Amino acid sequence: MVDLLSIDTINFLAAAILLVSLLVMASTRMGQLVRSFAIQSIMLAAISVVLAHYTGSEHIYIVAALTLVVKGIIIPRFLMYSIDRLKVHREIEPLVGIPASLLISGGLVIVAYYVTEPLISSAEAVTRNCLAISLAVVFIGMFMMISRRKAMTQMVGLLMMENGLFLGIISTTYGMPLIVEIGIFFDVFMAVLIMGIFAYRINQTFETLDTTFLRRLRG
Amino acid sequence: MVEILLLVPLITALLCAISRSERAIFVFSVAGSLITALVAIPYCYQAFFEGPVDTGLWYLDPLSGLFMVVIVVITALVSLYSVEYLKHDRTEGEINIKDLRYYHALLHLFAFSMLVVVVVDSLGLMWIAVEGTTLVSAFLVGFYKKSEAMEASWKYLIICSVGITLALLGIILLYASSVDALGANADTLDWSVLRSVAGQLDPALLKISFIFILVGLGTKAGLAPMHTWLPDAHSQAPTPISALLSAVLLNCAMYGVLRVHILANEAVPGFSSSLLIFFGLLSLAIATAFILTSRDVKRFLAFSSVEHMGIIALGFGIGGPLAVFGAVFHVLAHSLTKTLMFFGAGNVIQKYRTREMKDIKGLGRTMPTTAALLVLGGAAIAGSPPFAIFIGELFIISGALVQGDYLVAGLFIALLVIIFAGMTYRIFGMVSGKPQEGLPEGELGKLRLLPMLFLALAILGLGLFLPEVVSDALSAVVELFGVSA
Amino acid sequence: MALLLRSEKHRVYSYLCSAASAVSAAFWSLLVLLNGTSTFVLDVPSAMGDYAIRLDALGALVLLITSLTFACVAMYSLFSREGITSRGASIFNLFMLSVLLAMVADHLLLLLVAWEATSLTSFLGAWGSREDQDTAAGWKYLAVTHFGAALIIVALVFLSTTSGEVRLSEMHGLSATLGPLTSAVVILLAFLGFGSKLGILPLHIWMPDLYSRSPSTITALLSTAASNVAVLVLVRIIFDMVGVGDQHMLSLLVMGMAATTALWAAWQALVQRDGSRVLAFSSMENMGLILLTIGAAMLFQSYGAAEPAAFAIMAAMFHLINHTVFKSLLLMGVGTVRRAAGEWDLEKLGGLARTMPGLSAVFLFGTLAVAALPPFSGFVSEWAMFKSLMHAEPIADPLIRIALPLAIAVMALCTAIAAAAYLRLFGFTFLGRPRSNGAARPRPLDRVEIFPLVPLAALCLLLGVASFPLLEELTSAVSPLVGATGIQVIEGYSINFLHQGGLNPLGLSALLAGAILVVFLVLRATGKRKVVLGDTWDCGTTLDRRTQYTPTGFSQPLMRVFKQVYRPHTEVKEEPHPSIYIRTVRFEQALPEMFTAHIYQPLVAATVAVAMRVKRMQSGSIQAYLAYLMIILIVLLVVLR
Amino acid sequence: MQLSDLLLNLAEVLFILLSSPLLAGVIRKVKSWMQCRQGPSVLQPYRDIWKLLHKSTVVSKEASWLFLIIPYVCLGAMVCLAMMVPVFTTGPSGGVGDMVAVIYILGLFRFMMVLGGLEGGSSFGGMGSSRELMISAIVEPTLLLSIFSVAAISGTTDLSAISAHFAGQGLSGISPTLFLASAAIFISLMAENSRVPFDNPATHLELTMVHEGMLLEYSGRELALMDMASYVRLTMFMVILSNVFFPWGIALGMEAGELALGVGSIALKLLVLAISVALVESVMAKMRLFRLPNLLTISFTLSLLAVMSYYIL
Repeated sequence: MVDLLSIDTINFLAAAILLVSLLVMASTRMGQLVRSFAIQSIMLAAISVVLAHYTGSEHIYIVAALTLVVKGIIIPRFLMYSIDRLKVHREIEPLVGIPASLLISGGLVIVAYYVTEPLISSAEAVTRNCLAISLAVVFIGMFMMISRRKAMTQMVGLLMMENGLFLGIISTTYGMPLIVEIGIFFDVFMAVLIMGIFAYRINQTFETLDTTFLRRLRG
Repeated sequence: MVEILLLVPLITALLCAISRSERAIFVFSVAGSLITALVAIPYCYQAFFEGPVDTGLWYLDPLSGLFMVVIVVITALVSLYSVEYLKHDRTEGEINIKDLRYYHALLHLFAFSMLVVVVVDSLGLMWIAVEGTTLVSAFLVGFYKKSEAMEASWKYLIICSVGITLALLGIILLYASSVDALGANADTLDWSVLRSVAGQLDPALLKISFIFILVGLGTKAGLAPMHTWLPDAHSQAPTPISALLSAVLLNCAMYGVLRVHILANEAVPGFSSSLLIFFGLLSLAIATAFILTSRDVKRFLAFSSVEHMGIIALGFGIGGPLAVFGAVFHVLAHSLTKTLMFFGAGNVIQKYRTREMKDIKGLGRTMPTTAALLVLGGAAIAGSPPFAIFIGELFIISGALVQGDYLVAGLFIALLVIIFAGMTYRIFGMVSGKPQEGLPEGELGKLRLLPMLFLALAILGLGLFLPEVVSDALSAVVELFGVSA
Repeated sequence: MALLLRSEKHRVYSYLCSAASAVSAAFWSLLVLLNGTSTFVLDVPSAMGDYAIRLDALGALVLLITSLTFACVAMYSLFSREGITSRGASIFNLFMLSVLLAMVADHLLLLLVAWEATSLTSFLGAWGSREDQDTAAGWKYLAVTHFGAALIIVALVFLSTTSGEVRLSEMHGLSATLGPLTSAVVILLAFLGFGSKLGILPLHIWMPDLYSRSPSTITALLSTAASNVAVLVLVRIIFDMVGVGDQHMLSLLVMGMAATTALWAAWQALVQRDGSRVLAFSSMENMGLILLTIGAAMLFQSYGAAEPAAFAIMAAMFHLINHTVFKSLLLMGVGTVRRAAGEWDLEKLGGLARTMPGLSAVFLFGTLAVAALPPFSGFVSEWAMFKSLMHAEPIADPLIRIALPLAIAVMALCTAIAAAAYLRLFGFTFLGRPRSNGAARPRPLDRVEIFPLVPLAALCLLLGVASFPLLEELTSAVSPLVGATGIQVIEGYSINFLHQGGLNPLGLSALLAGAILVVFLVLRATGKRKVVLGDTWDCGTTLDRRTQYTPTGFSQPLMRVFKQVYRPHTEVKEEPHPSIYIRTVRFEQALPEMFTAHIYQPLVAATVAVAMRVKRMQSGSIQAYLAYLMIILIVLLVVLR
Repeated sequence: MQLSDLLLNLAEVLFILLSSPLLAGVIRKVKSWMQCRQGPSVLQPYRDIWKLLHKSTVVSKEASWLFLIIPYVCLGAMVCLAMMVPVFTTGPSGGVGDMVAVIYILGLFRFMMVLGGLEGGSSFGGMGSSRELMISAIVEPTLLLSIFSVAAISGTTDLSAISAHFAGQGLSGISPTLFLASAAIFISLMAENSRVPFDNPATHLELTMVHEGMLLEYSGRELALMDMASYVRLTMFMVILSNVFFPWGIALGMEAGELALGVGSIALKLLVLAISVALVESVMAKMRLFRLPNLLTISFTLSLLAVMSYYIL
């Protein structure tokens, strides 16, 4: 029972996620960055709900709930808290100018589609462009970490890559075994916590979160 | 029953965390690692000789047996060595009792997470364990509160997390490629299941997933362009930890790559091998450049780990009974020799209080035993014959020659000779010459020489003789790669 | 089998046992000579099956002489307190163990391990117990020999994989299976690999430095035992394992390289200032000659003339054996001189014959042998090598007709120049007036120090005078290598091959001794005469330390004759002097190290430059590292889609 | 070796020993005639040696134990050389050594003489020795190469066999190789025995003397021995030159007639050679030391051409 409505909604939401990640690339303020990450996670939860309904496997509902709670609310809250605590300079000084990074993200999306093009012919309808979009979001997340100075933006970049990953998981495999899903959630959460601790320590020793100062170990 | 093996390090970690006195921490830590070793022996024996142990969650086959041996032996030696190493640091006043407790607990947690990587059947769980090792070891890298340590741990954390995320994407694609072969049921991520159905995996998806996994886990394994975190992490971490990192952690990441390489070799023969050869040679070339020009002794050893990981990847890439046997033997030989070298470097750094190789002179007079062991280790790590690494390299070269790809063999030998020259120059430069004035003679402690002596004898023994037990175990591993040993 | 005791503690005890083990090795080789090859398969499991050792007639002969030299060197280091530390003693034992193992190794892996172990232990021995401890000399040695070992590994692995054998003795005539091109490549690789230890031209840079700055016991063993192993295994590989087939061009290449090495070494030996550097170049020159003769044997074999090839190899091996004896004698002699006079520079020695007559006599024996003068062993083997080159008649090919005379010309030229170099070495160390306080009042040598050198000197003379049993054994050992059956080299008492003019060493030396005796007796009969001690004819000026010829001055005419070869940088500076009548002029002359300057230094500089450029990759910025990750990922994905 | 061969050999040796001073006297006589002066009598060398034998020897304090042994070894070597080389007959030369051995014995003689030069530590000796080595470094290869060419033609390097081979062929044996080889050997004869173009045997001026410089330290009996040895060397060179390149008239068998012919022919040839050497000496002036290598390289190339010509022609 190919439910056309759900496929369209999934595609729409996937496209929305891609749009948000491009929005993140364009954001110049730290708060704006975190908020758009939160929106992206919420959309991801929505997709998983629709997919659960479409495929009828219950445990995806749990996953969706987890995404909504952990990624949608707790992590952004934690990020905003640490931004305030560390009195991080709100302005994001990008290494690569905003217009240039947007162009490159566009290029990355094209590359993602080019790479997944042979797979799409064999995959099912639903997963057809979700896989490409997940790959694109992963690439953009990575590029985000490369092109921004602040340690915080690197954390957010990593989380965006995780979101892209989740989109991939849901679209191709309709949810991996539950233990694995929960394990991944737990790991992502731990990673964010530990990065927060390290960011705090770096801020203490270097008085700034600007990773371009971290250049003492050479050669 | 595999749980017991995993529980022991956890308990030791807990005990170390809560024990009050310094002595108690040391006793718990060393005892814990020895017990883990004892418990691991029957499992390894089972894994090597009585066929794979497959109990749903856990899966033990000769490959995991080999890596388990490496993990357990090296962890025991590292905990033994770090007793005196940290005692010296305490006397120097660099760390307090809390840090000591914290260090030993994390050490055993690190060992636990690596054991899980090797033991678990499902690739997803394996991924989680690898992520766990990164998180735990990030703290260990940032153990000293200096700014360089912070920088090194941050870089380590970020680059490895990115790498691992890509690896997860690879695993997902692998899972996707197995969907049409096994149908969309739940537990298709178990390696044993995938192994049985490897022939029908979707080749296009498999190729892309192998690329992601190789780049992702390759970052953790220190293969060439992704190795950038390795020298920083190894030079800033406490020396026993950098020994553990380069001798064991890199191998665990390589273990993951090899698991998928076995699958990919079935479905898309030749694709993964040529990739491994490419990365092997690339890491060898880049490591050569850095070995010739590095000044810090621990960065020098870190780059030699990149070089040896390249050799192992090259060995598995070339394939064929000889080369794979060489690569498997090289895993064992490299971890033993690299630990010996790091222990030696540890002694030297604590004595001379500097890591710059040009300031370390006259080691032969100030610390004769360490100098002798360092010379042995140096000759071994550079690949001169009476030691184990030479045997590994010899087998890989003969495997390459038998396969007929002379260009690879020629490049391999040329780079090896350059590295040999660079390494011996550095190491013998350190040992000879006159030491600076006012440096007290004599070793720092007797206990730390014990593990070094054991390692030196082990690599010399492995170099000259190969007892039946070891050769049967290794050929069992080689069979796994679908190659008649 | 030589049971080696690697004892750390008692230096005396360890040297005694090394001498004992050397003698036992000699007995074993005698045993083998009597009743054919003996093969043992040790049940020690190694990565490629069980290790095995095997000693055939040829190996036994070389082993016999090498172990005798080992015994003498061990006794020498015992008495002369050189290599005093117990560590030095244990390294000496290890070195002996690895050389003996390499010589008898029949298993591929055992040979490779023993071969590199020799270079490692000799490096440790040479570098470990030295005063100024500069690693450059030792390190160059290690790096070059390791490069050689890598070549050998490739060659041997090729052989073992094509023949499927791991035992060296089972591989015969593989050139058929390998095909002409690959067998030529294998032979060339083996030649260069072993050549790195023998000092073939491009790979010789380590030899002079190592010889000049390490204890004489280690250099004595290195130049004799290690070169024996190299030549022995090389001959086995070329003639027995691979077989020469019709590789004319390859043999000419081998001859060319050997000839240039010999000539270059002879020229360099003439101008060195340090005694052991002269001997280093002399080892190079002798090895060059040996390899030239082996190259000629390959040439004959490639034209199918088995008998001349067998005679040529026999001559080469005989010269190798003689070389072992006199080279170790000379090196130990130079070591004793350096220790007694405290000077290593020839310019500062001189006049030691009067203060150390015993040593100078023994050293004279060695010099006469190495300069190939009649009654001594060097002459007989050099004569044999000349004769082996003169057998060109059976081969009508014009290529040979030109190659052999050229080879003879080169050989003659470098023996003449080398004789001049050795004469300079002996003359300016022992004769004339002492040129420094150390040489004037050397530390008195007690009787026992020269004791180990005497048997070697006696052996030099014995091998020269009565070498028939050895030659017969050698011919019978060598001919199976080349497939020549029962060639007749010894007729009655004279070595007369294919009756093209023979030499009767026994007769010749008897004649020479008899003539000298007769002259002495006749003159004694013409009555007593007074011997007055005056001072050297000095036409008025009082002679002091500086008014006599110096070794550099001695080699000046020859240097001017061969100026293009040396290309000396001469610099004449005129220093300002207050009074206009006096002009002080400084003359400086430096001989450039041709090979290091033109080949090795640019090579090393280029590699370091490339390394520096690659080093910039580790720039420290985390963004750059992530960028590498992303680029490699995208490139792979796009390329391998 | 029957008794008769032994006796014949001894006769040859005695003949050489007696005739060599005579030859030196003849060369001096012819040179003085060329300079239209009367010159010392032909027997003067005999008288010098006899006088020196009875003089006392002065040995320098700085000379080592080797100093007194060297003269005996030198003359002994030359006597041994005399026994090895066929003089009258090609018969009993003893088969002890061939041409290569002969050259090496000459090498031994030169080696010892140079050592003698370095003995006293005087700069004249050192200068003489270093120059002697410069010359001999090129002469020895020339000798060996010419031997090789002759051996290639006659198939053996044994002296008596060579001369028997050429004697049997008579005039038909002349070939360009032989001519080139004999020219090369003649030049090396002049070089080795320090005749004029290379070195002036008459004077003691340090700039010119090579051979004399080495003998400077010797006196009395030792000097006599060394002089005798160099005379014998000169004669041996001439005997080798004549017996190898123009062996006609040498006795092949043992009959008295042939022997007499052999003795006559060798005496005649030695005389002719002595005169030619003297003529060359008086015609040419002594060359500057560092122009000698050019002349020596000419002789080296001559011998190389000799070898090549045998193979190419």
